[in-house]
Amino acid sequence: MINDFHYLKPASLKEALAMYAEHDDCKVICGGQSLLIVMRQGMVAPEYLLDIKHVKELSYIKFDEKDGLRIGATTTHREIEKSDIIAKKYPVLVAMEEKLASIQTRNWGTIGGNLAHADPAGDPGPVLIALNAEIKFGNSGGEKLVPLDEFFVDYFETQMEQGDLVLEVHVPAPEPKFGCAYQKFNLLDSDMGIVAAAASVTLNADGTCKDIRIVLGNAGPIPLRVTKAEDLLKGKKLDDALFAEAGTIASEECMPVADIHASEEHRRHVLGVLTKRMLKKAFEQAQTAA
Amino acid sequence: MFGTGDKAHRGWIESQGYSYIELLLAQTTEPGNKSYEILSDLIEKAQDKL
Amino acid sequence: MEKQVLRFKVNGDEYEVFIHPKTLLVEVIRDHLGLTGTKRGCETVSCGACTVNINGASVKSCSVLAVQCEGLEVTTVEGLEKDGKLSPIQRSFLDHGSFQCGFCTPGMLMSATAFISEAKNPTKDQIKESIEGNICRCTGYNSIVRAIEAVTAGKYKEE
Amino acid sequence: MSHAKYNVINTHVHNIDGVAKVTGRATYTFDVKLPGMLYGKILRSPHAHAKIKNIDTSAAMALPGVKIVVTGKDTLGVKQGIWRRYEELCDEQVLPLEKVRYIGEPVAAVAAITEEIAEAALDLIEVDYEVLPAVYEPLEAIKKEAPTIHEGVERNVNVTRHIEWGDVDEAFEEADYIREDWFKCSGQAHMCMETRAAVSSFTPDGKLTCWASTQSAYYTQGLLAGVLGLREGDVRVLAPYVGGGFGGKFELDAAMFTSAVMSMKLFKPVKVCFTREEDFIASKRRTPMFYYVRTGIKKDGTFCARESRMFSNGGAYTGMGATALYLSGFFHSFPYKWRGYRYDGYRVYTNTLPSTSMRGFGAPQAMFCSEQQIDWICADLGLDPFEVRRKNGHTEGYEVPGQAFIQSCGLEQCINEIEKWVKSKGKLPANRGIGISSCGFMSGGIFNWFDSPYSFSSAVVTINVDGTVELHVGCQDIGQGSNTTMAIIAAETLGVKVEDIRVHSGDTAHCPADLGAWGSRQTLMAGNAVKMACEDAKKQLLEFAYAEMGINIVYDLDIKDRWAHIVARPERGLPYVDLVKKALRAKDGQRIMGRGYYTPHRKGMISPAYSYMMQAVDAEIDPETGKIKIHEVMTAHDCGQPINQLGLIGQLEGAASMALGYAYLEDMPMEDGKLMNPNLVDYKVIKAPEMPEAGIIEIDTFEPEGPYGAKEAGEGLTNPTAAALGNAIYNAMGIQMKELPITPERVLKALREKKEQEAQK
Repeated sequence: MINDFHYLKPASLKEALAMYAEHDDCKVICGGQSLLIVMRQGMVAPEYLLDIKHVKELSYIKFDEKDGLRIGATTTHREIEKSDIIAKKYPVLVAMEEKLASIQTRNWGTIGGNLAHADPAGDPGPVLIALNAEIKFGNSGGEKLVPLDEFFVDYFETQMEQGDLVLEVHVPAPEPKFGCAYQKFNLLDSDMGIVAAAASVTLNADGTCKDIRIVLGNAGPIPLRVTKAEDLLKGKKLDDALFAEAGTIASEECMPVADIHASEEHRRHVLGVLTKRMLKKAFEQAQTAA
Repeated sequence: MFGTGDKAHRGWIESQGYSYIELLLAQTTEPGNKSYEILSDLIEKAQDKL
Repeated sequence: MEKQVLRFKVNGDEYEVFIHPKTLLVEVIRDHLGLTGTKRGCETVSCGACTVNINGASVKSCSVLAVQCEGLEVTTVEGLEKDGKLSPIQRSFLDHGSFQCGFCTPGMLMSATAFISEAKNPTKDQIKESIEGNICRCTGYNSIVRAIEAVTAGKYKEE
Repeated sequence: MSHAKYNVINTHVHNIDGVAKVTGRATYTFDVKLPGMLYGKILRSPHAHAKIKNIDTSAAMALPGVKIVVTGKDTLGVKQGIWRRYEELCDEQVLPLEKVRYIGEPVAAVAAITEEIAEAALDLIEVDYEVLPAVYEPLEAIKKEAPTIHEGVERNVNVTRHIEWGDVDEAFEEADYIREDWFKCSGQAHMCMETRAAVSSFTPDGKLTCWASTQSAYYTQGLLAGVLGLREGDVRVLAPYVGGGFGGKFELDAAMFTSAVMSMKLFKPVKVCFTREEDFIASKRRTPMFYYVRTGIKKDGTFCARESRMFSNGGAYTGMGATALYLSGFFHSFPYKWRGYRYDGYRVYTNTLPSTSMRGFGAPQAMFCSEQQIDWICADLGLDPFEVRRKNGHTEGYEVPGQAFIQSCGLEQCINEIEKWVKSKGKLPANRGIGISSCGFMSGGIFNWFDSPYSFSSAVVTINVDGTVELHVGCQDIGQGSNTTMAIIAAETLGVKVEDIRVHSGDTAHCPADLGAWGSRQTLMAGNAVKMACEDAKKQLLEFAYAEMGINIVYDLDIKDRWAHIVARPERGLPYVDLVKKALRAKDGQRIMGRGYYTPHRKGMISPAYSYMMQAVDAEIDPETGKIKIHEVMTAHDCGQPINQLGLIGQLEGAASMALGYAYLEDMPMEDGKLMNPNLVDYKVIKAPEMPEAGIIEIDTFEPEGPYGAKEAGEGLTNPTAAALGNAIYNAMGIQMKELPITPERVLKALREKKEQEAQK
């Protein structure tokens, strides 16, 4: 049973931030797809619940060739999945959303809520980090803009402090010769990943690796960048042998935890395989990209 | 047929100096059919007595 | 803690209920409005038996605070039929035997209804994904997929 | 063989409960709400094995809104079980007095004005436990030093089964090749969409009405009466619509018992519904089994002998597990002819949730072991798996020595059809394989351990003046569509249309007793009862028709499509409705009523009839991650004459999804007796994207014992799948999967071991 709470329903962002600043023992609900489960289990029992589901200012998808993509925090997963411009410019985001839980959850759940929840097994984190995204959050006092890979600090913990709301996700405009791929390993199509891997590759004109990002899902307390594996590939002419080697390094570098669904050993192994495969996929995209 | 339903049978086997449960477990843990051979011998002997 | 008034539409009718903010939408639908067609099958937003449509989009009503539906339009399985006429997907379910125990059926129908309303000649895989949030323990889903396929292929018209 | 052309049977008939189910009108026990109804919740044991020293309920009672708190002390303390014939197998007090034997076992129950208050009250009940050493695995529990779970039960051996025919040892002597394997089969949750639920209402006139989510209203009635000290007739059980059963809902459960006990003390209706978590940890499961299988075979592929030992993890209580123990051993011999066969099955008590029957009733485990080993033997000897199965398979007229007599058998055609299908697939890409498995299943059990004095099935049919028909049956529709099947049989027999028939079931006050929905019994047993009842009523009508039409008595009369006529001269007759009206007058206004029943006699030890099938599973393995993708399932199936077309397809596809889940997804891992995945996030049930196409090839046979030649369909189809998947993986990767479920991790482990072995060679 859910514990009692005071329900706060701000009409605007300004009011939301003000209300949040006023109340200490306060949690924010938007889609609530994750929050309500833990509240029902009694793991979270705030005195106040701040409902920003209907704060329209935070629900938008904007794209600009120079500035890139800006997604408001209360934008639903489904809106991202169905966005033509995102499908055109960042197909990996759509592919990721299509496999995120079920349609019902995507219809009500929001991107801001997902990131703020900071579940290391969440799908958007790794992909957005691979896309070099930044996240904007703030309180009545002001705003902060940080790279998404610095946003997550531990299991279900982010840089945000009491009073902070996620405001926006910013994804830079895709560079030329860029590719990005994501895949999760799970038993059921609609499950969170037992483990997951996202990789992005940017190539120089001469075909060497300009930039690379490898981000693993559910491989540690946060969406995990495996920099040793990245460093191996930077500046090199990429090939299958390198991808395999990077996979091996990633499987050593990651820090997954065993549970009933898979041992640590199996997780490491599969993370290596996924890393190799996603690198290859991203690389092939980059090669064919304009 | 062995079965916990068969109390009289069980008591009788014990009275013949065998452990019912040991016979049972021997039947599943050792290949072959020893327990049942022992049992059939017992029954034959008992019938001879009649 | 203090109760509050929730005004929203269910199956076209205006309702006003007085509830604790922690009340889930499924509880309002079943316990306050007595619309028991909508079922509950888990505590983890996994099974989809409680699926309803909010402004036409399928949502699991156990994952939504009722107060979040202020001013919105909710449709439940009871809202699919009009004046005794079954909706296309309901008729298709009958023809294809797309249910057995029937406990998941209301949720399935709501997911299917939302999907059909926006799907343009979908593939079989898209149809399967449209109900992946709904668990059915009886049918093995294929008969449900066939039923949705038939409707999206235009074999059933509104009566 | 082709038989009479039917008007209704095996035609496209809508499920007669369909409209209620697709419009949300169908009211399940879960939906029942009575005036003044209270809500009950159950306190469950956190310990796997502990003495209950004291329970203090005072604080809970003091909570405003709480109406009652009950513990074992407030009950008659009756030890109950569904094997009523055997006192020592009635070993379960639903609210135990002395000790708890598994985590999740009920220890107390609360009824309050709201569910929330009842739940809050649970936290206020103080139970003083003395924790006892516990044991969780059967092979541990039989050791001398293992703790005793039930007093007086040595080595925790609950039930044993010995099945034997032929001279097994001599038959092994004749074998050219003998293979031995050990297998481990996991448990599986029934996971009915409707969790266990009951609403009990006891009134001052001493009568109890109980709405229950049950597979057998009659069993529930009998068991409730027994534990409450009431006459069966004073207990009315209603099972309106039931949200699935699969073998888990015909024993007495805590929802039924606690709601009844509290209602009897309060004289108010009490509703108890399990949460999904409760349903997982405390509503029984498919029996986990360890199988040792030793098989002897000749070079030419002739089966000589099989000797099998099986230990099953019985959990804390007997329940239906004793039956699963026997059936597993029996179907482990299926569907083949063995010169010598020996099975020793041991059901061992452990401190885990009780195991019981589940769709397939012990056979899926038995087939997983048997059908895989047969393929491995074929590979060892270079034999053709289809040929070997054909050579040794059951045939019409075969007698399983001392056990069963096979009257109809389409096994050979099943094998031929699947062989064709598999060959048509041609060569498969790498890491992909097709595996086969054949099996058979029963059409209802003959055993009567419940000790019912009533016939196994019965039906009463009443014909109204307008020709509409009231059909009262005791068989229970839990979603499998038995109401529709019975309506079809009635319509066919009476010569009317399905829409003329109203089926009444799931109410012990109005429906004749019937053992209910388990062991695939209803189509054959209840079907025969319905056919007999309708023939009885029809005879009464036709008797009058003879007089009315004044025809030569050598003519046969019949009714088809609401037209009573001379069989030889169909145009000569009268409308069925007119016939009914006239017959009523002639009978001084007495309703026309027919009665029918079925009880098997001289049909062997197990069942009156057996279905046969062969299934092929087409699967692909990701050699790097071990992930399994099922491409297709194809089944050739002999269920005699199909009756309910839509229902049959639904049963086949449903069985495939449940059996595939058992094969590679569903598991009930425990740590110190605690279930690690008691929710639908961690317990993996197949969803739409994972479900492959599951085709069916109907093999046409006629079962003399069944109504219109029908026999089992639906339950048996869960038997072959796990083995077929195992064989598919063996054919694709050359690895032998001896443990269920077949997880990616186990696949990779087997692949590694294979590499190592090859490296050694």
